[in-house]
Amino acid sequence: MFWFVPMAKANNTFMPPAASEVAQQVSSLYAFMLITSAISFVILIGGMLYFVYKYKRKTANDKTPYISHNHTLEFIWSFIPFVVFMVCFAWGAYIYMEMRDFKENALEINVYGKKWVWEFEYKDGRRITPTVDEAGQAVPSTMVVPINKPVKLIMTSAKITPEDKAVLHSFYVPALRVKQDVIPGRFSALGFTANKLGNFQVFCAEFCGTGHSMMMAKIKVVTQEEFDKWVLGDESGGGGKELTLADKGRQAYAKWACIGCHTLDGKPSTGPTWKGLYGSTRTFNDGTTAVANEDYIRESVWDPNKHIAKGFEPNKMPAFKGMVSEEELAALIEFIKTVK
Amino acid sequence: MAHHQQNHVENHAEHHEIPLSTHLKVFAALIGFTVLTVVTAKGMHFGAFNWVVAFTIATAKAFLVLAFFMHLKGDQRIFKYIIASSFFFVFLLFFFCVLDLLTRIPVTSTLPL
Amino acid sequence: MAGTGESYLQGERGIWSWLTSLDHKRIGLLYFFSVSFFFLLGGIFALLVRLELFSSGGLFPADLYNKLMTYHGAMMVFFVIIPGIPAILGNFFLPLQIGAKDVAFPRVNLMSWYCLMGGFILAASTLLLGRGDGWIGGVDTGWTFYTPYSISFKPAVILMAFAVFVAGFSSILTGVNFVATVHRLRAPGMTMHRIPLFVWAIYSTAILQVLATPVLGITVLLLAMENIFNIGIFDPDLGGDPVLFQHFFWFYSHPAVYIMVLPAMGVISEVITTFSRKTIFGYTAIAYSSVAIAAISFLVWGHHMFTSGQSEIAGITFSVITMLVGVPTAIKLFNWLATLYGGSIQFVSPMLYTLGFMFIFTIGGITGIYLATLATDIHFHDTYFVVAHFHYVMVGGTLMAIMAGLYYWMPKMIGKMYNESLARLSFVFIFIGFNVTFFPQFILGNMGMPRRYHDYLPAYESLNRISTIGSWLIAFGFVIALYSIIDAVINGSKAPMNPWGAKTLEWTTQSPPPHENFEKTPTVTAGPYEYR
Amino acid sequence: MSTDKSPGHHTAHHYNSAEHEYSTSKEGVWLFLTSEILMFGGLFVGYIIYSNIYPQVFHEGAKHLDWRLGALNTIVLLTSSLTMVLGIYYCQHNDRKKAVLNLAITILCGATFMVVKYFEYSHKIHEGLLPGMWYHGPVPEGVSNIGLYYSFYFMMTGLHGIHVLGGMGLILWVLLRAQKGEFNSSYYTPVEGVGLFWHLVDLVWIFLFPLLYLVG
Ligand code: HEA
Ligand code: HEA
Ligand code: HEC
Ligand code: CUA
Ligand SMILES: [Cu+2]
Repeated sequence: MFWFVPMAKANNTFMPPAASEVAQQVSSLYAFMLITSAISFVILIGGMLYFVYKYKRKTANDKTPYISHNHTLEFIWSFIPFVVFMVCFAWGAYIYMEMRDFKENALEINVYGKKWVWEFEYKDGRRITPTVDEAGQAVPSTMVVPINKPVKLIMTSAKITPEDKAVLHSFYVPALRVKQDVIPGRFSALGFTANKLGNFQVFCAEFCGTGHSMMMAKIKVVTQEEFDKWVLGDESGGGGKELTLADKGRQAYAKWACIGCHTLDGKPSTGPTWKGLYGSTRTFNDGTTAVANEDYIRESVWDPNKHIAKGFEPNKMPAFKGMVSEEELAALIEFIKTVK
Repeated sequence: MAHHQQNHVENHAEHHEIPLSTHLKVFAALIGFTVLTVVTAKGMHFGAFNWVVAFTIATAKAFLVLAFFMHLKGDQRIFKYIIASSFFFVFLLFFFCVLDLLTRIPVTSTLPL
Repeated sequence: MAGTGESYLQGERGIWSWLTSLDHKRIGLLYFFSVSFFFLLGGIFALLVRLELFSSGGLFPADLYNKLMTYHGAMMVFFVIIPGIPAILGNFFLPLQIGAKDVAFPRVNLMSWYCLMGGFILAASTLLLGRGDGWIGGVDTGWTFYTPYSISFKPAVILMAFAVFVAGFSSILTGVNFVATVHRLRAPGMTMHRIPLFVWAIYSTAILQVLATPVLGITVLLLAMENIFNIGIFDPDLGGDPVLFQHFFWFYSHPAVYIMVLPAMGVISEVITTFSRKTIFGYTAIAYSSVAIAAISFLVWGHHMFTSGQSEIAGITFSVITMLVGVPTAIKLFNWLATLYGGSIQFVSPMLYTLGFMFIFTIGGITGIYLATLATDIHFHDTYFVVAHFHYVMVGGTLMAIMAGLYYWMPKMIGKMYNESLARLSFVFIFIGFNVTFFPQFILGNMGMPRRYHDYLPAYESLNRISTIGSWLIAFGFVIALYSIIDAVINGSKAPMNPWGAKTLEWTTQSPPPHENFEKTPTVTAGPYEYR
Repeated sequence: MSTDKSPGHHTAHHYNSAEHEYSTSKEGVWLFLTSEILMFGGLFVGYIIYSNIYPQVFHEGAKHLDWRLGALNTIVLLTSSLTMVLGIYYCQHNDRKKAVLNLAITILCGATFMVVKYFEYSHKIHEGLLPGMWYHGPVPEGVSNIGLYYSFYFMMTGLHGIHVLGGMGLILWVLLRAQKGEFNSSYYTPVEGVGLFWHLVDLVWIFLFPLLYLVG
């Protein structure tokens, strides 16, 4: 249960190991604040405990001294905290300016926050969405960046369909100690220079509804060589290879963010799981039932509010009419069939 | 009803009466200002100064209403402070919102979107 | 004039006489009952929130969790902790402490209680407004109602906005009433420099209530209109700026956190002098620091928005001003410490709660500084570190002070003494339970667990378990506290006029006080805490 | 002035004189007005900010307003303010008839104001000049969110209109009491308080008029 103790020791704080220079600075500032506040806490609360012990009431009518004020003391305990606070402010503002200082030569990556997935887009048009691996396990979007290279994320909140409402999200990487809200109708920026190899967790830190706590992604920091190889290679896009219909369906599953609401492993999320969906008998909120065949799935995608699966809410799933093409739909249906 | 002594420091408002004629004059001034603001806004063109002119006139009118119709003139000081604080805090809201909006650096993307 | 010797509890009887009473003491008790009820509800929501977080994976669907979390926050903030001290203890003791017979506008006072109840009824009815058939509805936006999430046509949000508007109106009316009372109704000789520090605190709070709450009013009104008519002021689809909503919201909601804590600090000042049997150290410093906190609190709201997309310059400005708020707060804490020095300290439960307040509030306040520092807040914002911070100041600070105040003044309010050992027991459970619940959340925040998550990575599980167990301890503590209050009402021994040997005016009248508060309006000749 | 002889009124028990009650009540009203100003203030701040972000929207939007009606309403409200003041004046001078007459004119002016507003509103609704998403009037070149102007227009005038209606109700209340002869030179606190509220409504309009109708 106390596995975090060694981790704290290794790092002095409980924060995840810093993966950038700036993150390290934040940790140092944090350590400084921990120490000063520990000292002031000990003075204040230690003093309190000591006085409470020392001046415990002894008789029913103890005499107490009449001390109404003391200007010197008053000055000391306003001035010293003031100075400490100003140091915290200045140091914090300094690091903050460094965080917000975007380098000219930065690698620019676009970030789209959608309900409830992250998508990344590189200069060469390579677009990264969450996917599913062969085992049917969801793989979150993974941003690949080279080590020691400044990166600038240009972020906005996007809609799934035109009728959908884009909401606030917040791109948060604990290991890099950076966070920035992603705002509809506007771009916001986030910069970092990772100096550690590895996979780092990305969270969504601004409340965005049902899937908020599932809205995760990864940042993968690799060496420059690996990065160059990755850029040339086809690991993510799968371009060129001839795809089966089900594979295309799997891509559409990620592309249209179905993945944000439908799992493949049997767990209900915002929407019902697709596991075993095809061919099963569906029950609706109004008590009627239907068999999930091709037509039913088409209707569910284009006009989801017609039948509301029992236990789920209407108006959550956007209507994909005019968005998901017939071919994609066929592929999706084929894919759903394979999810057993 | 017991009639005890309470502290009278702030409690003796002179029921300050403003004579009728003053009210009529103030009313005339207000109408005059209204005509003036219409004339300056519709008849003349100061460009960006339109704002300034209109607001100056409106503020002048507001002063008249506050001082005479609302009897602030000659009334207890505390009322003036109270009302002044309300304008001050509206200004604060305005100031810091504008501070943010004016100093935002727009983020532009060099990527194809 | 009411007969001498008859207390305000006697005389007219029956529910109706209470519901139409204009007596500030009865209205104070009305507030006590309703706020306790709201607190119980909010607490149950909290326990369910913690239950869900007991393990990774989860019990409730995400939507249900989001609603629980929202109702917990909204309930606690708008219906428990903002009316809390001013409306219960302030109502009861503000007039008594300045030697007045009532608040300035008794009718408005009663109306403000009805507004709060009206607000509550509206808030409760949001539960019925879902978006589907057969689904329990409700608001799931978090208590901050950030747009555009809150404006994607949600009928429940409309009602909730009106609920907050009406409850806010109650707060404004209370504020107006108290400012006028302090300005105008002080007994002869009760100069501003002789009013007890509790009155100073309530007075500063009342100013905040009058000046800040209306902006919340207009903000939630716009929010409701946004939902009904899509007016687009905060809707990016129609050219609005969602960040502006945050500015408007926090213009109120930051001062609101001082509406919550200033009265608590007032209670602490009273209790600490009484049980040290020593005059307060630095009366003027404490009094003026209340006013200073109230004034500065209007200039710092942007510290909730460091990552929101506001400009860097605005962020830095807000950060530096926020630091200034810490100074008057530090002044208060150190003055209390100095008051203890050389005192004759009695360990009864109000004092225990007060010492608990100092312990916990110091941690909460200091972590506030971490959040006010830009670089660290970028990491901590919207993580459990923030959750821990505000529970340390609100639960550990304000709620502790409410308990201290209730026990301190209970002999005066109901004329009965409570059972000391029960009260101490409640303190032990609440104090320990509190730290067990919320200290791990600081660590969770450090580790990066975002707030408002209904499910989390397995790495966060063990600390969350500790936290959930702690929440049961707090709940148990409050149950004991509730029991001890009921026990006092039923079995308590009769309280003397001044059981603690305190010096302020409320202790110079009988317990419980008569309708008119004092047989004869007192004349004041010295400061409030003359222990010579 | 501290005598307590007004026929219909007894100073409440917690005040020590009529004078005391009067000035305390007045302070209460002023404090309340402060909060009203902050509430409207929020809208004004929003208006100013957006009119600077989208100058065209506000320029084009204001074109559809008829400043003559606005000016008419300004004059109506100013007149009502004057009669309100006179109402108080005559209460102070124990002239019941004139006081009631002036209060009645004030209500009438308020009603006139609302009637004019009604015509303005119905005209706008007819033309499709509606807030935000509902706007379906003419869309000028290069302006995509002209509905924003009408959002502010309707919010501000709507909230103001509600205050006018509330003010009319309050004036009716003091009018009836004045009719019964409850007010005199030593007790007229409610008239004074309602008067302050009514002037605030006027004050808001003094700023709304140039903002909405003139500078655009
Ligand atoms: C009772 C309520 C209360 C109080 C009193 C405070 C007090 C303070 N708060 Fe807190 N705060 C909240 C309630 C409160 N807060 C709530 C509810 C939220 C979250 C809202 C939400 O998002 O849902 C919040 C969030 C919040 C944030 C935003 C975090 C984020 O979302 O990213 C910040 C940032 O600056 C902050 C700062 C402060 C500061 C600087 C103080 C200061 O006033 C504290 C001053 C006190 C001290 C500093 C301690 C005493 C001083 C000493 C002992 C001297 C020695 C100390 C040192 C040398 C360090 N608070
Ligand atoms: C006054 C404010 C207040 C109080 C008292 C509390 C009390 C508690 N809070 Fe709450 N909390 C908030 C204000 C408060 N909270 C706010 C504003 C949020 C943010 C919401 C948001 O994100 O939008 C929040 C969010 C919040 C979260 C984060 C949710 C999330 O981000 O996903 C958690 C999680 O642990 C939590 C837990 C608790 C617990 C365990 C208590 C416990 O201390 C509760 C214990 C109390 C009881 C169990 C009740 C027992 C009562 C009685 C028996 C009656 C007694 C009567 C008398 C004594 C008279 N709270
Ligand atoms: C924002 C969340 C969301 C997204 C994105 C989403 N769905 Fe759904 N989906 C739901 C919800 C909620 C339901 C259940 C309510 C209903 O039946 O309409 C649902 C139901 C369904 C059903 C019916 C399942 C059943 O059990 O009857 C199908 C099929 C479906 N979705 C397919 C898709 C496809 C294909 C996509 C992507 C192109 C998609 N969904 C994207 C939320 C979503
Ligand atoms: Cu996206 Cu939270
Ligand atoms: Cu704050």
